[in-house]
Amino acid sequence: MTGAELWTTAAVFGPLLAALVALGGRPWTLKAGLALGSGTALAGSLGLWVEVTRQGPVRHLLGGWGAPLGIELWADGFSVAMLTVTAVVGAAVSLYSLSYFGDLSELDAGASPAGRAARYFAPLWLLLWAALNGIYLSADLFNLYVSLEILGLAAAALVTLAVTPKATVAGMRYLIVSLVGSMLFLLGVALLYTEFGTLSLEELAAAAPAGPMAAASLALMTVGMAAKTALFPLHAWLPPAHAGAPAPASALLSAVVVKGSFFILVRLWFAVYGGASDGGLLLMGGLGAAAILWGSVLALRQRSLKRVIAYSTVAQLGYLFIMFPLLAPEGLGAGGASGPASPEWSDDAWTGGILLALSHALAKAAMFMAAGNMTYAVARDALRDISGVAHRLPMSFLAFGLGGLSLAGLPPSAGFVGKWLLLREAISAGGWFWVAIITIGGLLTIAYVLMVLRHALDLKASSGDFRPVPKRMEWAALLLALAAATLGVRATETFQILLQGGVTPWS
Amino acid sequence: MTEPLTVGFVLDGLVALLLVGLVFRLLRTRHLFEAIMLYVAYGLTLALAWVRLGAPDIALAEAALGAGVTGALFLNAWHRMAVRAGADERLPMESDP
Amino acid sequence: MELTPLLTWSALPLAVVLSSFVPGIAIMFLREEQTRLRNTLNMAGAVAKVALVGLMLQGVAAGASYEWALEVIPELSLTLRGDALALLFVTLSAVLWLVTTLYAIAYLEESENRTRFFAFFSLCVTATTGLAMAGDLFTFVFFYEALTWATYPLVVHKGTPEAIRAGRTYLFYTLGAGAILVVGAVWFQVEAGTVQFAAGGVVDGAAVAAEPVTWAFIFAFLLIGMGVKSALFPIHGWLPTAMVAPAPVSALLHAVAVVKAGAFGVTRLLHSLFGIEVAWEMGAAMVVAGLAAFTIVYASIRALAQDDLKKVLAFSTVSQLSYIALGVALLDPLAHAGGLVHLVHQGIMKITLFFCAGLVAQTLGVKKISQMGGVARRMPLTMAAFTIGALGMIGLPPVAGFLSKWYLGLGALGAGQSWVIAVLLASSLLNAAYFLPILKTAYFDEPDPSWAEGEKAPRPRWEADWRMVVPALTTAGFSLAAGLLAASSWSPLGWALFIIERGVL
Amino acid sequence: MSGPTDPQANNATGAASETGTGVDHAHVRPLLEDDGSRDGPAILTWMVGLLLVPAGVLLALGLRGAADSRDPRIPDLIAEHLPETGVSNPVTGVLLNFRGYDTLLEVAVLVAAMVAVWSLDRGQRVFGLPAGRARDEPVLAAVLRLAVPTAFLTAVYLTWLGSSEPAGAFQAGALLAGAGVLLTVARVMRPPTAAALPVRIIAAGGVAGFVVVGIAVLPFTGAFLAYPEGWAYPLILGLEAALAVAVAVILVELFVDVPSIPAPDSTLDTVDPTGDPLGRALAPDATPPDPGAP
Amino acid sequence: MTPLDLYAWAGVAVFLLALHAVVTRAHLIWKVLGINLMGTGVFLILLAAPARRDPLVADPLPQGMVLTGIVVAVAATALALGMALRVMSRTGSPFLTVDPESADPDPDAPEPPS
Repeated sequence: MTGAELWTTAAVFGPLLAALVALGGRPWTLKAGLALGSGTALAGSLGLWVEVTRQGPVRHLLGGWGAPLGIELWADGFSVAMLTVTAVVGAAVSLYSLSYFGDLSELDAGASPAGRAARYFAPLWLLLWAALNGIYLSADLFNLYVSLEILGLAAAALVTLAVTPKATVAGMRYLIVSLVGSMLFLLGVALLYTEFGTLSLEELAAAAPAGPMAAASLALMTVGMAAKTALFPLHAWLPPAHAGAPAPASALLSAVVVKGSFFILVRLWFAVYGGASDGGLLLMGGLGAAAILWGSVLALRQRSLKRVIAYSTVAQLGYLFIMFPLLAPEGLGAGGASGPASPEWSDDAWTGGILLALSHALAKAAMFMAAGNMTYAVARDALRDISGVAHRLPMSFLAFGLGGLSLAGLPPSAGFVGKWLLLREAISAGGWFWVAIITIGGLLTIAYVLMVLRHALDLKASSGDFRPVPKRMEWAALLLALAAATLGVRATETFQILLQGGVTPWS
Repeated sequence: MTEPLTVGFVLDGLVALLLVGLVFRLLRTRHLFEAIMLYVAYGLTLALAWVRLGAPDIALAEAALGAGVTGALFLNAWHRMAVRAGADERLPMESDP
Repeated sequence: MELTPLLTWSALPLAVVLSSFVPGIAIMFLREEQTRLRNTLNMAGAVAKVALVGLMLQGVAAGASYEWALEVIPELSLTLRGDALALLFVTLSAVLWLVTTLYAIAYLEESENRTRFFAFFSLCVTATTGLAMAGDLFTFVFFYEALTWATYPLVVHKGTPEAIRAGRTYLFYTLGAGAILVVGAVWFQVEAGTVQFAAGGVVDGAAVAAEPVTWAFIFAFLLIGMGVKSALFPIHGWLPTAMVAPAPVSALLHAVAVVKAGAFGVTRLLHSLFGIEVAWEMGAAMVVAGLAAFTIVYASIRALAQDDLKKVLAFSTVSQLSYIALGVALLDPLAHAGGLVHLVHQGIMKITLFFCAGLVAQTLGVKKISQMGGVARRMPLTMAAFTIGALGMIGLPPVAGFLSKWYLGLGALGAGQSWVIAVLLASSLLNAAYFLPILKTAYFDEPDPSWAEGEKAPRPRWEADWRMVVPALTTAGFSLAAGLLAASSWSPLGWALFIIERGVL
Repeated sequence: MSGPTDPQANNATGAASETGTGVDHAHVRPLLEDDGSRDGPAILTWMVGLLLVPAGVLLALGLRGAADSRDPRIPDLIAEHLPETGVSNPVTGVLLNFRGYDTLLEVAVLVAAMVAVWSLDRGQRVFGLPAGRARDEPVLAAVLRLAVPTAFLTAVYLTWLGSSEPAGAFQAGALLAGAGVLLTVARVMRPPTAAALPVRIIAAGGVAGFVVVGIAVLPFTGAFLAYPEGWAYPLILGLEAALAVAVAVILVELFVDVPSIPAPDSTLDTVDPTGDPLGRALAPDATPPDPGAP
Repeated sequence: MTPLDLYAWAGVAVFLLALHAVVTRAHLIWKVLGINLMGTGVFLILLAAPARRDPLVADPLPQGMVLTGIVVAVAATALALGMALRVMSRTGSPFLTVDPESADPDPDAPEPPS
């Protein structure tokens, strides 16, 4: 039994067992569950980080069966990076949630919504965590579908933990979009199985799918995953859901949950379909650019703190899709989907794009927790009501600012390094449209981050009473923001591990 | 290559048509109860289709879970809504303990 | 002069940067009322920085070299190199940070949010020292952009709507140009293959000749990025509006740290990236020289029309900064020496003027020149320092300003650009035109009623808080010393000539 | 518990607040019927329709093309490796041996749905017919005596049969659930609510069993859920039994804990929409800061 | 034209009808019904389309997938119904009332002081 089997088992089944422990209903079971889940996820991802750095991508044949029959867990650079950032953000938010839901000792058996939220946040989140880790490691199409279902159900339930009618409607809309997305994905899986007779991503990559059926399947799966990732035209559900949910849930939804379906999209488009088609890549990039502009403009118009950050998620996700056209700068002609040798993928675009995904996860979680602290303190969500909070919550204010820097791509932050890499690829490929979009996006991000900071800095302290915010909640937000900053100062290890297996691990 | 017009082929044709017809009717109705009943009927027809496609396990599961449990879930929800709408006091589920 | 370096620890530059970063972060976690701890932390950091810089000065003079690098991603790393050119700017920042901290502690005695103020104040100095010692364009841009956002809380410190508006204009200019700078820097790395700074430039003339348009664009992007902070026309607008910030901010940041970062950037652009010969062949250096000359004259004219004292000083800064740009853009080593030394001279003279402006505003509430009648009688020491600074600005001999203009003139003749002499003379006259009336009203006019009535209280021994008057007098002293002792090799001029002779530029 | 009359007379449905005497179906329409008035413009419906029809035709033709030459290799592979799985029913072989991980995640989906439904509303203490009527319903009593025992018996048989004939844990679980709901509605069995610990243990038992077995075999066979030689059949049977019971309990839970309208804690409807997501008051006696925090 | 094609086409028809209903019908319960029907449509395609033709050979892998799919569909339907009832209890109507993509800002947030 090599290390790979052990660490992949820990990463996926650790949080799953922890979720069952957290169902115990006693305060200590919640703490034990979250601790067990965070511990196993961190151990699994760091163990895999060492394995993959040492010997490249590793696999774990579940049930001992080979590819067509059994399911394979596959860990390469991209999956390990996502696992690790999910573990770091997950551990911090779990710590945050223990204080956010108040004193767990008087769990009133779920009578009041606050009691139910305190009781059921941990099991739902741990199930979600297991599903996410499952998605990052799975190399089997149908297995991805089942993990996506767990993701969809648990995430929608996290939104409806909130009591306001707006959050309930947002949760319902999120569940419907999520289920429709999964169904479209499943139809795509059915078409691929009909055409190629296998569910294993590796075998599909070897078969280099290219026919009309393969294209239809990719289109279906892309629409399904784009709905779950809230890519531009299908983003309407995200802002009310992420803004309405309780703070720890919003942090998780925006930082890590939307990354799960993004991961699947990248795997399908590049690892399995070898880039699919130039037109397709341009379309995805174009939608990404539209998402940046639309999301930022709407973020500037919002008057409630968490809706600004939610629209910021819509915008920042756009950046991740700008990576698509930049990955094959000279187009796929050079031995693209048809040719056996995959085209020369640009390392800059790959590492830059994924680094932006990692930095967005860290920074967005920090910003939502910081915003959660401010709304927790004054129990009001409107920008006007959080004026003067900065003086009483300096650490949350600092966490929000640092997170904003990372989103805007200002040093010191991982966002800055990611943007530098993306710009370097765009300029060397002569993609001046992308250069303009990346730059304008950064400036718009600074605009709405400053809008919030100015309200928080506003000197007239709000008159309403002020609920003291537990120090642990402020530390959780600040630590993640500092992680985003330090990743901007030292990203060599991340850069190198992302090249293990790279864009097309199975070609 | 056209199949000879065997009985099996006609049966499959009818089942397929019935499936699509039920769905079309179900999604067009005004009354929720009618839709749920059509859904149960659809579930059972689908079980028949699975048998025709050589999947007995799925037929049993579809009948038990698809038509049975899911249909019952919808009826349960319908009842909650009926109680809410004050329409059906014959079966007030939550009477006093 | 046989000197053995006292300390050859290669990570000394990192220590210099951390000496203001660590107190900055520590202060951020202090509560508002822990004043004494905050002040001691601040002063300790300032003294430590000056000491470390002194050690490095001695080391570099004796031939040692200091370089520290942290790899961020495979071929991009944060490199801090303590060469002679970097030290010129680092010494200036370190010494003036120490002086300004003392001044700021007194100036902000009763205002709130001082924890946030001093934390971001230290972070700004960290960013300045970082970009001064940057060994490559990536590190330079890294600290340059960090300086932008670190300065914002200081500009909006007062929180008044006017301050917030000034902050917005400041960010609009600096962040907009910053984004262009990043694009330019990445483009430079793509075209030139490296971002390292090297004496004499890394770009070879043939490549530039091959694709003149691309390189022209790259130079333009980088110039816009550097130019915004060195207040070149037309992107100088933010500096006068940023005067709404408290006096210590105007003094250190808008006389030394932020604006010099821009001027230093232009120097790096012309000498360490393109190399002055290649820049001159491209005609880019000529553009910079022309732009600088125009800014010198234009800003001086605008200064004439100002009544607010700090606005006058702001426009004077805009014009003085362009002396540096003009100096380094010409093709003659003496002009380079003149430009570089003016970087120090302008710093010490302008900070004196801002100190005095702050003193006058704080003690007598006088902000306008029209109200400055007879101030010298009430505050002789402050006005004495102000006079030294003003004379230096005009370029009269005993004060340091004269030397920079002298060398600029020599350089211009050497480079065959005689029109520069006319610009120097014109600007000197204009400087005189807006500084002398201030001195006249201060010394010879009757005490202006606006501040005179309030003068019942007995005058304190040091005419105002000593912790503010002493810094003003020290920097005035520096200005005089830099002028009188210019011959010694330890003077700013000596060090500038040492840089030229050592070929570090 | 409030009877059919609901305390909120003024909500959007305008439900008549008088008791259910002369029931006219006017106010029933909004919930139980949908005349399509809220469905958005007809033009939009037609456009979506026009968009989907050609897609359907293309998809159908695509599926039809190359249909004759389709020769999936999976059935032969499964037939070849079936003896090693310890079961003779290929579907059970796929579900519990070849792709055991999928079935594990599938039960995890059920657990997730159960927990999610618990989090929606306060557990119902009362479910089923009014006490009086349950006892004197002759037909119900007869059905119970006939249906429930046979259901249990068939369920056990189906679980046992699953390894060789087309049957299995999920079908058995559904049957058990049906019997469970019948008993609860007839007030023979108290509704298993979220609070009860045995409910949680059995419900979580399915997933826990899978994970424990999977990890237990890891050191021996070097892979998660790879049954060692000879152990396949007993382990699969054990897992199937645990699955059947777990699925049954979860399905009954999903029935009983469906939120009722209006929600018992409906007073919170008047919660300030821009306030605390969990409706917690800001009052000074608000939850004291976490004792653990410094 | 074998029976398999019939069922495959029936699957496609059911899937698209259901998708159309989910998108256009406003009533929540119809949307949940639609999602369920979309699932069964895909299962029909999954079992009919890839099957080997001449000797009709039952392929156990899709059957395993469909069984898992049915159980997952039950779970998803139960939660969707629960949430729909929660929406009805919170907003009193079986429709998703609050307009999500209101270009204008959050309707509930109070007006800023001009």
